[in-house]
Amino acid sequence: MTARFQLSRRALLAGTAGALAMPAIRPAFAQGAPIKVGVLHSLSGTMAISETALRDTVLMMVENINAKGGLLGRKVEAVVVDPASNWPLFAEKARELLQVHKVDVTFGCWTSVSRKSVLPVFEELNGLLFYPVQYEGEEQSKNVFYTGAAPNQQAIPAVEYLMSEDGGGAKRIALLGTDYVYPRTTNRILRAFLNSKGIADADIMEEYTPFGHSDWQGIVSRVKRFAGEGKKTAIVSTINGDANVPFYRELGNQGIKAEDIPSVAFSVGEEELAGIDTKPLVGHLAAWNYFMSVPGAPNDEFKKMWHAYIKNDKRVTNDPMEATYTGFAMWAQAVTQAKTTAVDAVRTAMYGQKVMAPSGYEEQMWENHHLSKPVMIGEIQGDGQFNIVYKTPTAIKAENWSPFIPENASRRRG
Amino acid sequence: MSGVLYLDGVSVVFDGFKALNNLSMIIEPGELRAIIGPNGAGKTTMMDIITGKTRPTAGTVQFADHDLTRLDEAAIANLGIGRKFQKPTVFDALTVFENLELALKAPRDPWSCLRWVLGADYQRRIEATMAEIGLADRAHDRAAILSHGQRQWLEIGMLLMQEPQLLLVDEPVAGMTDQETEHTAALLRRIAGQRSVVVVEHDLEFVRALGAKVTVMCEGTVLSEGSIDHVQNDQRVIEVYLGR
Amino acid sequence: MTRFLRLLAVFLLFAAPLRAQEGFEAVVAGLAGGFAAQAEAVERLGALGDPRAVPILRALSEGRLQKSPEGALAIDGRDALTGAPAPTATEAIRINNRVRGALRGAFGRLELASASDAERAAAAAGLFRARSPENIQILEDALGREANPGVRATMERALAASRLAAPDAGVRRQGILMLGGTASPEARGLLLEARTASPDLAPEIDAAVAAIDQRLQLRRVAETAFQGLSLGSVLLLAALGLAVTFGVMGVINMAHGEMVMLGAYTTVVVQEAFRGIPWLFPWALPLSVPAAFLVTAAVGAGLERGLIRHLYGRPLETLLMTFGVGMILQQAVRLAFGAQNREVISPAWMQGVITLPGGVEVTQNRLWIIIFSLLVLGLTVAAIRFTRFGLEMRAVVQNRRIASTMGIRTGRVDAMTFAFGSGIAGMAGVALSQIDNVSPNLGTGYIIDSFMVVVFGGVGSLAGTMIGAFTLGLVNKLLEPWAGAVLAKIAVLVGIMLFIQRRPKGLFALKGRAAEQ
Amino acid sequence: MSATTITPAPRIQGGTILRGLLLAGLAILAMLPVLNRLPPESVLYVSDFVVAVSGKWICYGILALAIDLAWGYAGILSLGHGAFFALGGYAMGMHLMRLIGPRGVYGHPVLPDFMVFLGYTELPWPWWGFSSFPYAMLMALLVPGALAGIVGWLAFRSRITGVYLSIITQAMTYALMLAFFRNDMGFGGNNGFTDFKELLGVPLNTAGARAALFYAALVALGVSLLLCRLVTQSKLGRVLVAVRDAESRVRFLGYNTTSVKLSVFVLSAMLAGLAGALYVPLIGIINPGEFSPGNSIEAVIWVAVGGRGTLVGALLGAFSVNALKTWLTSFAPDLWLFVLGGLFVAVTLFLPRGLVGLLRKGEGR
Repeated sequence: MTARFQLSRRALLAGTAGALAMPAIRPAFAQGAPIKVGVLHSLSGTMAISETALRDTVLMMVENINAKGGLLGRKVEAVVVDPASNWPLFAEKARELLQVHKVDVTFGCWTSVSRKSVLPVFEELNGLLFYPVQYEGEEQSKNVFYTGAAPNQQAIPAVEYLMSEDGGGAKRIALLGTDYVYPRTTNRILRAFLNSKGIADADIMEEYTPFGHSDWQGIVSRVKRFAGEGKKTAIVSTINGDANVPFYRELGNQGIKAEDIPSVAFSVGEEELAGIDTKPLVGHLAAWNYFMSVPGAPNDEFKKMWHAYIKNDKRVTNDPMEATYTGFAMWAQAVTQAKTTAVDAVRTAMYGQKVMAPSGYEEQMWENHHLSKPVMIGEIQGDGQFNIVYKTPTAIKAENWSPFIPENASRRRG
Repeated sequence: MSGVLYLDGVSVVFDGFKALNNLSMIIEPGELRAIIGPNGAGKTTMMDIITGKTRPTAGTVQFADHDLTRLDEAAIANLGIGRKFQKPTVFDALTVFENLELALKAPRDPWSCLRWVLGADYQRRIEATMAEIGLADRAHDRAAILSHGQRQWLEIGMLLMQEPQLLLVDEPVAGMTDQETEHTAALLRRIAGQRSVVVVEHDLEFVRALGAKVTVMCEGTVLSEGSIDHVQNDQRVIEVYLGR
Repeated sequence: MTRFLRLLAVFLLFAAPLRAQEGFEAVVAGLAGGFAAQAEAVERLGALGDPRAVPILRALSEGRLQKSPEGALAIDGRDALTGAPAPTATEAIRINNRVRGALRGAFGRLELASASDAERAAAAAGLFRARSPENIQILEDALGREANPGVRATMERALAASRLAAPDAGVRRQGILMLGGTASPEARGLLLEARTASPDLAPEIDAAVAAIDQRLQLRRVAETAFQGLSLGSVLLLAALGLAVTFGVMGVINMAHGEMVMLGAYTTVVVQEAFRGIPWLFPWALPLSVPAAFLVTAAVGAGLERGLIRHLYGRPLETLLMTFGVGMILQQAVRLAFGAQNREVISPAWMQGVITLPGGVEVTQNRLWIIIFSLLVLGLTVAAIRFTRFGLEMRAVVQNRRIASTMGIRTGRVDAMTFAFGSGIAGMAGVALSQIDNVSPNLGTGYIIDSFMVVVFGGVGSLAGTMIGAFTLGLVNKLLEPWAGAVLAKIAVLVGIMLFIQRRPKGLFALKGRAAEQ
Repeated sequence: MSATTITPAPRIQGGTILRGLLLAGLAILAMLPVLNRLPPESVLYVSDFVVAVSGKWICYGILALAIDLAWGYAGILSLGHGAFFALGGYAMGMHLMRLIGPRGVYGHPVLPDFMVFLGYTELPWPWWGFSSFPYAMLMALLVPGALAGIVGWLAFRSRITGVYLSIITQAMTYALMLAFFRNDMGFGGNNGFTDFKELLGVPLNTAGARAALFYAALVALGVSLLLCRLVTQSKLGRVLVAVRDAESRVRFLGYNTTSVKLSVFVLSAMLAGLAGALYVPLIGIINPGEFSPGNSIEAVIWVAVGGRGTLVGALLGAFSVNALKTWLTSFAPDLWLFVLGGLFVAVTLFLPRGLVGLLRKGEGR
């Protein structure tokens, strides 16, 4: 209830700290003027838990690129503002970044609602936004590059895994989610997908709970009952943030073991597990496009860079951080190729850019403004890390307009 | 002319405690009646019953053929029953003038209040009342800064503005000086005649000064009734007062 | 004695008729393969019944089994088979759910003769899930020796499940009858699964399922009731402190939720402090209760003396001011402990399920919380009824002036009453740390519910608070299955609002003049 | 009697300082969009950003007036005004959503995007009629008004007053928040409404439209102020004050306090709804977060800080607290909650009559 109290609603003239020192008007195209990168992540309020790490990732990338001599021979400068987990404030801060600070590109947003709230601003002022979080799809703006997963790059492969022999051969699926657009849309897509795989509606259970739901007794016992119908059952969880701890606690306490009823989550990563005793959860699954435990040189380099920047070896990396990293690297390549930071030129140059991502795969930006990404399934381990039990052989192209939503049929033909 | 107040067999029970016990009483139009009785005799509860603040557990309460047990405080007040509380309650944030204006008999629904314009005749009536209660020179002072006695009078003034047919007055002279007491007694005598007045009072001197018929209450019922001399000589009354 | 039993077990396992002669080493080597190969190897090791497999499988399940690039297996730096020091450069072998499932079956066979009741029960439960006809014999043997009735019941179920998988229809029918005698949802699931495999036995299976359903029906009611009581106990804990500060003193404390939150953080601090002291660590949670009481009581006393007492008789201002205090407390905790959730470990005795008579399964942590809430209620009532402080408190509440003329220091009593109410909130925080997120926002989720409980139950009545809390918990849980969690909650809120306008004084109204002030 | 000069004294002896402050403030606000049109080099230039922020404050000012009318004058401390505000906002949001029409990403002629991808096939009945602007404006006033009417009638009739009323209205707000977070309600769930295109045929993302909305809000503020003044200066205003200070005494005077309180509560809720309806097109998004009970309490504290029981105080509070908030959340986000919490404490303890009380001290009222 206090979300808004933790947050600022607006800022009078400028964002935080250094960005302020600068006068509102300056010749933006002066020779050698720094290239400005806006950072639009909540540093206070409910989303700060997740978003501060992304701010740090962008700052790390800026520091890194400057150490290599900048971009186009110009210095890169980050402009950080705090939209404070307040959706109207996101739009206001976006306008501030574009109009007052005249940033060349912005990295930002976590929740879908924050992205939806800034979208009109970026379209009106022709800005460029990199959005690094998995989301429900059903969107494609020429002013946004989506570097997180679309549903076909996360949810569908995860369910396929659950239905495979390795995943336990689930024949009945409980779709549990927090009541907002991402779970609703994802579950709608999943239901259509499951139906197409011959799983009847009677074998699908769908339940939604409010944000921060803490009393999971009833739902978990209903899942247990649902599982008692003689078919292998699995849980697909789109439960958001805070509600996961009591949910997993209840699973553990009601004796639901991953071997009996495995659950796969799409919103639980290394950061979220940091606050939980994971021992009772060993074997439950999460699906992402990156795990900190991915082996290989690109990831080792990423982790090393992160630990050096944040000066703390204990800090974890996670999927949205990786998506931010990849997006930034790609943008830098596109700017180099276009030899300008002008939005239209960079946009064109972005198409077809490839980057060797920390996930260990070469990821490519397609003209649908989404990345191709590998899908990985990890089992939770006792130490809060993930044991990768499945990976797609190659990166998968995003279907941001899901073929399982009938209204998209015409779009796909056209 | 005003109606008759009629209480018959009224009982009120709070948590097993009988605050009123089969109380019956008739107040004639234009009558001035004093009610006395020891603490806990049920005097205030009786007023609460008449004005609709408390509902009787049993019994009939009627005024001018209206069943008061079915009406709320506002409706009862609009029937012409005014009440002055033991502790003077005037509106501190308003001026003397405004206090009287609020009490003025006029349409009381929100819409009428919003459109209310103070007519000259109303204004004269307020001024007349202020003169009567001796507050003419304090018209625009807020009630908060009045003295205790002035607040008592202001409240009586507000009662007058209501043009009630029946006035219930609870201990009007508590805390007043002798002079003020006298003044109040005269005021009440003047008012009675046009309307019924019921005064609850401890001060026997004051009751004598009123020269009214007296009802003695005890343990929620009527103990004795008559002139002041009559009740003062009533053996039961003496027992109740002296035996305590 | 233990050694004797172990020898006996080894003997019995070796005597098992189904044992196929295979190279033990060759099978073990399969553990280093892919998940499918691992699962197969585990199953075969279970079938072999070689006790040497136990430490290896144990190591595998605990993630201690390692493999060298050449494929040699090692446990804790020693070769898994020979025990000789193993070469370095090894990598931990990872397993997935499928392998874990196979492990459970294997342990079932290997440990059915263990000396520990718990291990035998776990082994039988594992065999219940593995449900292979190969286990019929060993289960029958084990049942022959088993004395513990609880373990016997589990073994019987496992035997029934194994029989259900037998090729012979007569044996299967036996299994069906046995499973039909239970009240286990898992048994029901097994039967339904078997129905598709053996349509000839469908009538028997249907009868057995119907029998189970009948028993489950009762249990379901009991479990819903338990869930309702559990939610009620949480509401009771959250509201009890408020029932004292609001109900008794009439102080609207919007920072009440923050007191609960402080109690939860006290638990975190106590736990961190004891982390280094192994013998004390299991007691961290019980010891947090008095600690949380003291901390929040101190904060409450400070709050009352410093701020609230200046606003007596102005409840609306108190409401606004304490809301501000709540914000400050929240932000202070956020700065001190970080915005992230803090981890509170549940002691072993609060984890898992226990089965009550009638087969009703209840989670231990919630059962403890119900008991705890009643204890706190009892303590509160006792403190008010039977102590000098309680007497003075009641005196001050009823007539402050007279109490003070009798020599009671009313200011001190006010402070103590408020501290007492806050302390109760702190104890509630300890309990809530077991089921909810420990974050700075913990309290805000409970404040509105707490006020609703107190107002619904009747301000000033502890009995009303208790009955109110449990009523709301039960109603909520009864509505939940068909209305969903959110609508159930909305319905309860609207219901309370309507109820209060019918009975503004709540369920247990104080009547008479005192209540009208 | 020669004393015919005795007339009711004006209720608000609005000191010259306060009245000057109010007029100057309104004048400055009225100038902002004009200054925004100056070339950016000008000293007097005001950025888009300042105009946008002030537009929001104006809406908050109307909300503060509404709260002050109920609380400051009639003593009804409602913790549900944030909900009335949000309901007004939702009514306007629904209109704006309907106006998007086929320009949504799915190009559905009638259904908003979120309905399309949640699988709706037809418009739910609560949405009927919202394509009409007058209807939407009417709903922005009527829905909060009706809700206030129902809740108020139930509460006032049962003589639920003081903190009980506050708690009930807070529960109402909380229940509404939970309800609007539900996607099944058909109001967009957590995401609410956004991506509006136009209003009254004018594209929203132009400077001209923003200036027009700003002036609309300013005019609404002026009208609300006059309306509140009309009420508080009338005899009804004096009845309200009397109800606030001694409700049962007013009843014994023959006033039906239930209807008096109900009428002002409904009026106040409608003003809050109006504020919400103006707020949404200005900021471009409405979502269930606006229902959060904390928002309502925060709005109450604006009024407390400014000085309840005076209309100028309500406005002064809304503007000063929000200005402080804007400033602090930019430069010291961690401190903001301490300052806001501290304000709650300090104002209730030391400044029961708010900033206005402080300013008036010099005038020796």
